[in-house]
Amino acid sequence: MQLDRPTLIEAYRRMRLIREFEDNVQAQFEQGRIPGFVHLYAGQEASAVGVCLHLSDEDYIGSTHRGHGHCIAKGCDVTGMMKEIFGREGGLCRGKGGSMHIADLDKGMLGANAIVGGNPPLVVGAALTLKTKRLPHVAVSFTGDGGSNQGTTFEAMNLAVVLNLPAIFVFENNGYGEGTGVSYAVGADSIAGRAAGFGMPATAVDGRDFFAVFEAARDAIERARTGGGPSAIEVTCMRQHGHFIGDAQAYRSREELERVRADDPLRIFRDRVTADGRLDPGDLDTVDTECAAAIAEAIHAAENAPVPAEDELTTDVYVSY
Amino acid sequence: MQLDRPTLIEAYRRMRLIREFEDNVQAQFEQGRIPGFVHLYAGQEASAVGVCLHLSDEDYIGSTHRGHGHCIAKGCDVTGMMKEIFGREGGLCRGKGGSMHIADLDKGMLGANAIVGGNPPLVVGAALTLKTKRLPHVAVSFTGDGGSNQGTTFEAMNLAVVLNLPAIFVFENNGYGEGTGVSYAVGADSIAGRAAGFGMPATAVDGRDFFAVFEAARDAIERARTGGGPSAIEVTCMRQHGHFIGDAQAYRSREELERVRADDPLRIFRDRVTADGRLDPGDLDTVDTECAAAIAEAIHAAENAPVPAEDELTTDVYVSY
Amino acid sequence: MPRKTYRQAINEALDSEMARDENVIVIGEDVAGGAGGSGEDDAYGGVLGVTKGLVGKYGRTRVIDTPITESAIMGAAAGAASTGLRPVAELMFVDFLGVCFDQIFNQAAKFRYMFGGKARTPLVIRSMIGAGLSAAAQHSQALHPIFTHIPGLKVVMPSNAYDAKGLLIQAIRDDDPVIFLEHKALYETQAEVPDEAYTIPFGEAEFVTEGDDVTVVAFSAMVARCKAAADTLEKDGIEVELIDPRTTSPLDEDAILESVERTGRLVVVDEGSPRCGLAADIAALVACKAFAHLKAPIAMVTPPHTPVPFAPNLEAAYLPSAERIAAAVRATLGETVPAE
Amino acid sequence: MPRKTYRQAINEALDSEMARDENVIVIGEDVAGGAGGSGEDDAYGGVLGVTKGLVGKYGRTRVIDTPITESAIMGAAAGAASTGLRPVAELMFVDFLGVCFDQIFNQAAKFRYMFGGKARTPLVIRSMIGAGLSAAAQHSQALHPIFTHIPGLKVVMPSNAYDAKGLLIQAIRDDDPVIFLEHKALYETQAEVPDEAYTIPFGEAEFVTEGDDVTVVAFSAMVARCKAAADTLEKDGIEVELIDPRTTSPLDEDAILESVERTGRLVVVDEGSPRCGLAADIAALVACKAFAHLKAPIAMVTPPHTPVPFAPNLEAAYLPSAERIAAAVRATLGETVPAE
Ligand SMILES: Cc1ncc(C[n+]2csc(CCOP(=O)(O)OP(=O)(O)O)c2C)c(N)n1
Ligand SMILES: Cc1ncc(C[n+]2csc(CCOP(=O)(O)OP(=O)(O)O)c2C)c(N)n1
Ligand SMILES: [Mg+2]
Ligand SMILES: [Mg+2]
Repeated sequence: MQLDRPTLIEAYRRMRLIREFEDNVQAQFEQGRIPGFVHLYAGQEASAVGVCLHLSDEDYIGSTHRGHGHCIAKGCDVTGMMKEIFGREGGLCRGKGGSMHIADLDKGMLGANAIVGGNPPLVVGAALTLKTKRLPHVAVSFTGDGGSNQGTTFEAMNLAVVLNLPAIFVFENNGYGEGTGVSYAVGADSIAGRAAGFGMPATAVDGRDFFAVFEAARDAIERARTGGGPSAIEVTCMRQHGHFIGDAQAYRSREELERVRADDPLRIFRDRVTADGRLDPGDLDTVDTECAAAIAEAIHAAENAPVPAEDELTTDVYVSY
Repeated sequence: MQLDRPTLIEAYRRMRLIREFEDNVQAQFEQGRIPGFVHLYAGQEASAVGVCLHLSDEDYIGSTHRGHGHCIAKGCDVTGMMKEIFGREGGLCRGKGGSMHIADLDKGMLGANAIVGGNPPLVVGAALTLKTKRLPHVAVSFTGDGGSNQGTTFEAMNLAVVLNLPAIFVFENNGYGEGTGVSYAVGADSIAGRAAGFGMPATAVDGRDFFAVFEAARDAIERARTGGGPSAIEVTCMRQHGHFIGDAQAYRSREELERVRADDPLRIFRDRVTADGRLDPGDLDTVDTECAAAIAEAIHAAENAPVPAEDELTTDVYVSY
Repeated sequence: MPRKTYRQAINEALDSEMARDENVIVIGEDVAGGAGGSGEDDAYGGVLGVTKGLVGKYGRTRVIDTPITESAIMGAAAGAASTGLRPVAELMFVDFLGVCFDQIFNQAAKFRYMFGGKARTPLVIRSMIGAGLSAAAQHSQALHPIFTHIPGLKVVMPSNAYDAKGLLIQAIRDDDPVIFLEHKALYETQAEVPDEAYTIPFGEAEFVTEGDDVTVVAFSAMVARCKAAADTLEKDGIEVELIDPRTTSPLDEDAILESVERTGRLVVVDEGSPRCGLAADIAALVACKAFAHLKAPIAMVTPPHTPVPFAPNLEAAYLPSAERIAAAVRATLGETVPAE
Repeated sequence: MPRKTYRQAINEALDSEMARDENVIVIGEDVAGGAGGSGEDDAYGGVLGVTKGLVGKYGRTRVIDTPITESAIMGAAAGAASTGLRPVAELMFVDFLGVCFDQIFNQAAKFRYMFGGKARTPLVIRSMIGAGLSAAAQHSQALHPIFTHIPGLKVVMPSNAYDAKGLLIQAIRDDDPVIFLEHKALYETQAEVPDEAYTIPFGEAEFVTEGDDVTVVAFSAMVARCKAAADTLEKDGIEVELIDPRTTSPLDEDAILESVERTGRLVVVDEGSPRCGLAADIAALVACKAFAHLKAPIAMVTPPHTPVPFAPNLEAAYLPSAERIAAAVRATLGETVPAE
């Protein structure tokens, strides 16, 4: 498939922005400047971006505890995100949600979700809205290999098939749910195969390869937009870091950790588009610089933002009460 | 497969006892003598008996709201059951459970269950006990077509595969969950096919045919007993009555209701074993008479049993408190 | 005014709001019935017939039968609510909350707060509560204290047909997640119910009887039992002020406190289990905020700390009876308690 | 006596009971860790290291890692408990109860009653509660009132390492389903903990401090905050009787009532949400059963009726602080409240 230059640049830009964001979040966290639990998306960028590049603000996504990448791929403002992760005023959720609950409904980003298996039913609901209102949009659920075993996820798949909804289930198989390997936790041969058993088209793609994800997502999204119902995509990818920042990762061998670094989807993308001359290394370097600047600015803004006013504690529990 | 005469008689006896039980429960209910909600098993006898004939008291089963048949097939005392359904002293649960909670742990009957999808995880637990204690027994979950869509059921299947447990998932597909047809509610092509996607052997059998169920169950149980792990069996059968006693069944066509009567598994069994001379009609008539007498006695005992003493209200909440 | 049943009142509320706003949908198990069957559509209209007729008027795109899949139902309703629909989801029996509670209490209830005020989740979850039909331990619970405990949820417990209609219309027009609890023993009860739409605001108690001797607070099916007790007591000259707050969250604290300030005595009657229950909640409110006015110990009349038994005689003993309520009122007044 | 952390105390309790009884198993997500991975076994030992080392001693047949599948975990544990094992199942964060509550409250909790006394379900569910680590709305809840509400469950909330060990051993030997709630902010706290096994009976309160002026009741992490408040108040001559009932169900009602009979004043401090919460439960108990002895309004100190916020400053304001507790005590004594 031939992608035009602006699209390629945009793809790279979003992936790089995610990586830059996560690298900086990690550094800030390790300096003790970010509270709570943080799960980094680094290594999985091709998944979020390969899918979300097909989406507009009118399309919905639902995410997980590992949600920064999905947010950025869907167009959320990195400064608002960073302020949120720091727990500051001006954060996307006014500092009340944090890393595990970043959401931006205006961008069609229905929220990170700290409950594994929490988002698939919600995404089915968004798809139900779209179908009921006859809108030509789609709703995408991002779920992990671990989350693929949760009952809520299975139910969501069945209901999406029954109601023939424009929903896409993206299973980011990064090999682990916390410290438990997918080969242990998924009794089936593959997540895609199990999803196919629910009565929807399902494919498995190499998530280190942006283009593979992009194409699989295009087909599934196109099908959903045109009334063809739900699909599943298993995206095999690699988590570059631990489950959360601070995880010693004793459950991974040294060899595996080396392979993770080597199989970096950003490097693979860069090599590919520069090798065949579609982009110059210089174009990409420019993107790198821009992204670094954007994130540096976001960090700066977050550091300097005030904490929420104390009366925020009791606001926004209800619309009215 | 050649079953010996005593086994054939026993199979028929249990099926007939279930039918007789249910016919009488219906009559008593309609006379206003049984409180609560009651779901009849008539029409599905070949499923419970085809499976449970392979089991001893050391094997476990978990059941549903439609549990009378499973109880009887597993050897529960019909008088204790009837007293329970009447809400009387001496009932299997001292009158505190009723039709939807009949249990007899001594018989390996872990309980009817009023939560659809409630029993599969519990049955996985019983199978875990068996595996942990290295006992050569099995645990069978009976679930309906409706219950096959519940998240708890999916989770139970996956966990049974992951832990390689001696669990068998029997899906009694009687075409409906309440008033909703299986073709609507199950997005997959078949329940068995979806179960196979979870990574276990799965077959579909005609549940009007006792012998078909018996053979499929034998294979699955044998596999489980010898460390081969879980299996699923989809048993297609027909509910002779409404979802609960009193259901007008407007969702079923007249033709379908006629077919249900025609496809009676007891009649099919009788025809088959008498046609090929394995049993005499007279043998079966004797069983009919004996079962009718046993149930009449059970009804008589239940009618005449006292209601529970009022202090039973607060006993047996805890072992100690 | 025409007399209608509680069931009819609820059906009318749904009908009127579906007619008024095409974003209102109904979703649940057998809310129509007959999907995928060989017979008629709308064969159920809800397991107890409450949604009967809606599918004929609004079609299957707005009256949506589902598989048995409560997590997906509640999640889909919550997700649809946050993206522009106003779903009325049915949890057939409240006892089933255990298979779908996450989508209610961690998702729908918390969206607005977690997302810093950006989310609106105009979701109504209708569910059936209560004992009295020998439906046993897994089909007879009340569980309203669990919903009441959760910040972000509103909880409605109508005690009669008139309130049911007005409160349900209010719930559907409300922009927050609302748990609407229908008592299964009330469906056949009747009241005067206007044909037109009307709303009853949340957090406004109804004074069922007025009186200066004792304040009695009750919800849902317990209101009628308290009324029966009050009628008996009245014959002995005891004037009960019977308050039906109608919603547990928000709760009309002022109505309760002002009444107790006048009567100095409180009996709270509730069908929920006693520990961390609604009776305790209201008793604690008064013990903290109207202590100075109390002339006698507060009394709570609830079931015992046990599951709901099946046998009808045990179930009858389980539920607070008019007799037990009257006895508690008398005890509060320092009279010798006749029974118990 | 050796000083040990709360985490270590819990680990020792598990270890000693697994050594003692081969029917005791541990099951949950990453209770060992590393299954199906390319690296080491026992890589986690529980997400916060509480079960570390057990798999090395007892093997994967007794320390069972599972997929992310809480309903199946709780159900399997309940089913195993009713067929002869004594499972200790881990619900990593109590906030996850929404995806598995049915197996706990409709199944395990009700077996014995529904089955007329025939079932025994020696199940322990260990779970992590509480705020304070900026884990936000879905990983910081307490939710113990929900478990306490359910007949058939026992609920344990240890406030220190010593109690944690003795109560967990008791829980494992107990024949009923026990919810054992560990506060995530307490894992690093230390106390003197004997190496050998010992049990602490359920329903027996600990008197943390004795005093005649005000009774303060608190559980789990709130006990230390109350102790801090009591220490401050003592300097002003206010003698607080601080009671840690340790289990919410059964509850040592006598200890609380007898204390209030002496002090005439009650402050209940709890980390759970306020509506139908544990503070209300205890306040109501006293308002009903020790009313005559009360000299002042009961005071409850709890978080507000909101989800748990993420931002550390908001989370700090959310939780009852020693200052708020001390102020409540002073208010109960009729003193002018300095802050708030
Ligand atoms: C219901 C629930 N169970 C458990 C957890 C704890 N938990 C958080 S993330 C996680 C692993 C998720 O694995 P996976 O779905 O593969 O996503 P990944 O972390 O690999 O992105 C677990 C077990 C949770 N948050 N929610
Ligand atoms: C969790 C839950 N949801 C819904 C119900 C209500 N209900 C009881 S039986 C039933 C239908 C079950 O259908 P199926 O599993 O096919 O069993 P069948 O009745 O056909 O034997 C439903 C919806 C329930 N008891 N539990
Ligand atoms: Mg993963
Ligand atoms: Mg069925």
